[in-house]
Amino acid sequence: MFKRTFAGVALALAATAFIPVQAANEQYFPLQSYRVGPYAAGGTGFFGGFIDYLKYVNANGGVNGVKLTWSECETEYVVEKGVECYERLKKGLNGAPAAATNPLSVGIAYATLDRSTADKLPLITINHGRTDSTDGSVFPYVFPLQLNPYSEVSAIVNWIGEQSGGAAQLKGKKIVTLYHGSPYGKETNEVLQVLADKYGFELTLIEVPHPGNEQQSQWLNIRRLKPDWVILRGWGVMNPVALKTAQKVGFPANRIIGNIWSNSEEDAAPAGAAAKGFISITTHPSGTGFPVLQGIKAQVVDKGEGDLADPKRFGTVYYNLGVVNGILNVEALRIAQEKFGQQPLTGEQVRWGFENLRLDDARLEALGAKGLVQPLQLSCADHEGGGAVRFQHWDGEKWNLISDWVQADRALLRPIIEASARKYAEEKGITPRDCSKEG
Amino acid sequence: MEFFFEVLIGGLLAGVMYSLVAIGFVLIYKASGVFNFAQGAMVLFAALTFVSLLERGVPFWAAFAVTLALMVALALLIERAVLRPLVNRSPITLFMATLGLSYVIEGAAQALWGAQVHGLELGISDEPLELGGLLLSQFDLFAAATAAVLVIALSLLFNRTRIGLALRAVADDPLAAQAVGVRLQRVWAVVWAVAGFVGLVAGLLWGARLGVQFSLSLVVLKALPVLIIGGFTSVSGAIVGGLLVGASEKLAEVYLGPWIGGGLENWFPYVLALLFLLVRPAGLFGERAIERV
Amino acid sequence: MSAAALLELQDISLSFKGVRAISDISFAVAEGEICALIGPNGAGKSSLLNVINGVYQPQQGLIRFAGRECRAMRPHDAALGGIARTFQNIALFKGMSVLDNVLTGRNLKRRAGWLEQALRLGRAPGEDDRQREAAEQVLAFLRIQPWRDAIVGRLPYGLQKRVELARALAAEPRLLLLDEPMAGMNAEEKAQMSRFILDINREFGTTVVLIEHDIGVVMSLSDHVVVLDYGRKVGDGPPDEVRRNPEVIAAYLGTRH
Amino acid sequence: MLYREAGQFSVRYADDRRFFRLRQGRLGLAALLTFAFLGVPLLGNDYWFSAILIPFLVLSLAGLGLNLLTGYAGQLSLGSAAFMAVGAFATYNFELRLPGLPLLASIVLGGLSAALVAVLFGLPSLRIKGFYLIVSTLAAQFFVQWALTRFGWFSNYNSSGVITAPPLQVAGLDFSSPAGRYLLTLGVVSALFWLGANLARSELGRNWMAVRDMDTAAAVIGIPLLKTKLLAFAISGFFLGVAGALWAFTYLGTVEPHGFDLSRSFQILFIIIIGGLGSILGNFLGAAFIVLFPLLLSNLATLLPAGFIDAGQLENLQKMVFGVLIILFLIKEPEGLARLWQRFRERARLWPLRY
Repeated sequence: MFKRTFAGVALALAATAFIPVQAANEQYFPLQSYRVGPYAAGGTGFFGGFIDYLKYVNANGGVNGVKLTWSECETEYVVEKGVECYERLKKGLNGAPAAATNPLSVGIAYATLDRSTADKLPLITINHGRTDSTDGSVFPYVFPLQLNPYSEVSAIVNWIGEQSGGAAQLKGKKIVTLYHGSPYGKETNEVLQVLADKYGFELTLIEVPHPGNEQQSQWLNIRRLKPDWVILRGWGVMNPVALKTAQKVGFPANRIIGNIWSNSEEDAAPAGAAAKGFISITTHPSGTGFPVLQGIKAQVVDKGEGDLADPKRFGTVYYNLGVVNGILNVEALRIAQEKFGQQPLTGEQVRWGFENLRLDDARLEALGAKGLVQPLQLSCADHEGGGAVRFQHWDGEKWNLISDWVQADRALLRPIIEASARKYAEEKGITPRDCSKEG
Repeated sequence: MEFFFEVLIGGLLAGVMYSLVAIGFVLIYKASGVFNFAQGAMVLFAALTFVSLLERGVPFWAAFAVTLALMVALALLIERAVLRPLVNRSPITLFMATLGLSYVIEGAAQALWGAQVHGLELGISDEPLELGGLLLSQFDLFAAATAAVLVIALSLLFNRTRIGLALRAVADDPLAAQAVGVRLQRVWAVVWAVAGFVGLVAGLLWGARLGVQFSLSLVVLKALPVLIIGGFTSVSGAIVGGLLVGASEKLAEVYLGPWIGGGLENWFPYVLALLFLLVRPAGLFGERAIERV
Repeated sequence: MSAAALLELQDISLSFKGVRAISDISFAVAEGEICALIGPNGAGKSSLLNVINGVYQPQQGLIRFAGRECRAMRPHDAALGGIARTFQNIALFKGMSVLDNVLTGRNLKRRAGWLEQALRLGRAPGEDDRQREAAEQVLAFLRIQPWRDAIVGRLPYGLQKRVELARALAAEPRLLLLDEPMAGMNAEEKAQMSRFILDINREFGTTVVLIEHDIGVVMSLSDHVVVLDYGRKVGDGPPDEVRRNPEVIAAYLGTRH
Repeated sequence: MLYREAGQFSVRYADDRRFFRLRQGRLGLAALLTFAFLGVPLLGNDYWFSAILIPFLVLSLAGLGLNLLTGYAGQLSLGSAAFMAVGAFATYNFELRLPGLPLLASIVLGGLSAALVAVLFGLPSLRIKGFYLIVSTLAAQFFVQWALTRFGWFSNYNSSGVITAPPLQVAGLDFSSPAGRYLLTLGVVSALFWLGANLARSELGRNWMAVRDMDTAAAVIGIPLLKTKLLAFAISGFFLGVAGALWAFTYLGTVEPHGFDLSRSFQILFIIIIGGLGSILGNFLGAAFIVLFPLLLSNLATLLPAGFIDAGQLENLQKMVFGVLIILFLIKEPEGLARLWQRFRERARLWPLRY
């Protein structure tokens, strides 16, 4: 019996290794999605929104007549599965070349970083990833679009300053950052310290061990410190538990600011009443009012072709992030087509599109995404492009926006990013591109 | 000093939550000598089923009853499909089998009910309670009371009923118990079912604390050191072990954390358990067997 | 006590959690003799063997083996000193072949280190051959070569007993402790096992201490009999003498005093 | 008739000690190695190297490491991933901080560091028996992961705690292409399997099994328990450490401490349960199974009409099937795939005649 199983495995693998090649007027998106495992809530929302947007573009004639195709490979948020998926899907599908990969996982992004560069296939890490990959001269194929982790905390500090009546008022304020005990959680500690030194606020860093389902001692500590604000840098189960424990020790939810991965319905709702008043940042507000979401609703979801298993999640934070991600990918494609012709493009050509991605208010208006996507301009040196967030607060049922776009202090962060990128280049023996010569 | 007591009390109450999971382990270990790693998966399964039923409009008590019935059915199935064929095998083999079992249950729970995160409200407010300047959590007090009721109910079950007598006989000497007419399979089934019930209670309380989701099955990792310290065979050991682990890990986090770095709660209980084992190799309440050759 | 004593026990007492298993037992075993420990169940015979090779540590008393004196043995020291044994309930390595079981018995005869062996360097290959040779001799001596490659756990009981003896013998012991080597055997098997024990004693000069219930076998096999009852020694001497000892008779017939 | 043994006699003890007593077996192994070293690099593609063959080899090695400890010496461990992590991070640091040190030397030193850590957490094994020991190995699992995340020094103060592969050069040759990484992995794994198989059949291997089967009896015949157990931990740790270094550098090219979490330890345990406890061959079979089975399932699903079964359910199904298989193997065939293979070979020996 087992012999037969192995024979079967070999056959099936052989079948995938030799896909018949036929030319088609299609552009392919390899999706390293995750719909099970501990982070499934994020995966199903994000990839649901992404796929629905691609369907929406197709329903409107594709990108200048080029149809979009995609196929999924389940990663379960596990690095080696992500790598396997990458290797399996990178060649394209039925002759349609791959445009870019969007793994939505720091671990997978790191593991496919070198491969992406070698294979000349853009790696999109929207709102996450290596901060120093913002420096496109060292990381030509990596794009931490919209918001890297440093910008994230800088924007939060700026907003706290605004709330206190100006940055000068930050002096002497007490801010606690409660972070997930993982590389992701620690990533911003250094920069927070830089900001604390600059603005003179008192910073306390408190770690919550993974997965974060027990935070009693951390919150008792916070209660004792009586901070003005708590920045919650959480992930998964840590977020609702943080809110519940805050309530338990009597710390007000409206003094807690969730970061970009603590900002979804799935983070707040399980905490029930304890979450009421919780504030978080977002680059992708929830809601169904944006014209582009109405379009998706009319042309995809209402036709029964929506990707979400649970239709109630339409317009939620993760779903909208998927839509935003779809918009950015497709726009990059469109811009690249202007240069390389209206046909399926190679990853290298798509990369040019990303590097020259520019979304101003007029374009966003035309896309029906004003307020959903921030104005953005990328370049060879700057692979992030935006660096702004909006603030929202949880009323117990849903998120409500409470601010317009708040900018990060990107000029302050840039030297730190460049230094880190330089160190990486040295370690790896990379000669950075000269961005002044890029067109 | 006030802060110290707050941390201590918070730790003790968190420890009660660990004990709740550990009790399920103890029951199964006593009856069938199995170290049931799948207990965490059972907690997840119970909570997920309950919450999903609730969300589909089933009333609270009906959902409770249906979930309980499902847990019992699951327990019977495990007894028949896993335990019986593995009878007389080494404890390590049994342990590995329950590892496999936890995969099956986790997979099944998610296949049935999906992977979303659910909120669970038991209707217990968790506004903090100030008592003599000390902060107390209503919810944790409620959990502690539940645990107390559970322990009393269990001890009544074991000491006052026929099945309890049979269980104690089996725990003492399975062969002798069989010889005097105790039906081993029936005892196992009952115990697994009771463990399923304990899992349900633990699942509800933990679910209300954390939200019902995948990582609920990770509570098993918190229960393990509790068991080691308390001994595998003693319900009161599980309680004491839980209190000890809860209190010490919180105190360590608060007072040791600043020195060697925070976030040590994951490994601290294990190191504590290890030290305990070096002093008392069979736990606080277990007895060391004399080796006969 | 004779000067030629290989093993000497002095006032040994052992208790488990306050329950006395052995009280104040002293006796000596001369080099080259076969000594039998007899007595009813629970008399402390196995415990005494366990004390001799260090599985149990007595609370009181002295053990003198091959001229060296100590309060308590440790299993490893006992093995180093040349004490080998078999167990009442066979304690073979059930997952291993007969040959491998016997080879484990020779682990103290090795000189090559583990790394040498793993890399097959230096002394290892030659030594492998010599150990194998020695093991083969033991297998031949006990006539179990045909089962050389069989997994021990799958062999019948009588053969397992013999393999266990082979493993003990492979260590080339000075003192061999046998805990009921003939338990559960039929008359024919018992006769064969007795033969082996006598041969071991004669050919290699190995001193033997054995526990046996079959009085007939004991009387014909042993040079020296020690009788235990309720953890005390009630008789000690040549078989004929012990047979006539009234206390021994009482112990065996059950008339208590 | 293929497997005819007639006329093949062992005339020296050394003949008997060979891995394969039969000429067919030896020829088969030689053919397999030739194919693996020469054939595969010519025939394979990136996908096969990067997604199948390299992880398969590395996991086989990790399986061997755990098998020596659990399958041979009988000490259950749930900390395999921690020892892999130590190997990976130590190798990285040796490479980083001792410039000019050859890559292979760094890997060996990384393995030795893992061995040291393994011994440390193996120390309680003398006093703690059976599955009480999992506490010690779990302590290792959680502590190592915490320490590697906690102290930036280990990852050279990378803000994300992620380490990336040094240049893969051995003796001046560059091994960074997929085929090169495969060959490098294959070379290291083959060498260590040779060593592991030798160990398992040496006196130390017998002592391990003796301790596993009956430690009192082992002590009585003079096997030093502490030394034997600690050597099992050390050698297992070494193998796992090297496997960790390969995992980080020839397979993924990068790794964070979280990549060596408890589920990785479970995965390695499953490899040896499915492959066969106490078997050398079983590590390959188990690793092959664990790498190929999920791929088979997901590939089969792509052949089905779209929407027939969604990826999520497939993953749940896979998880359940894994669990069921573990239980089935433990019930029906505790010696795993290796035993099934052995049966198959015994039948092949008689083929075409039944008796």
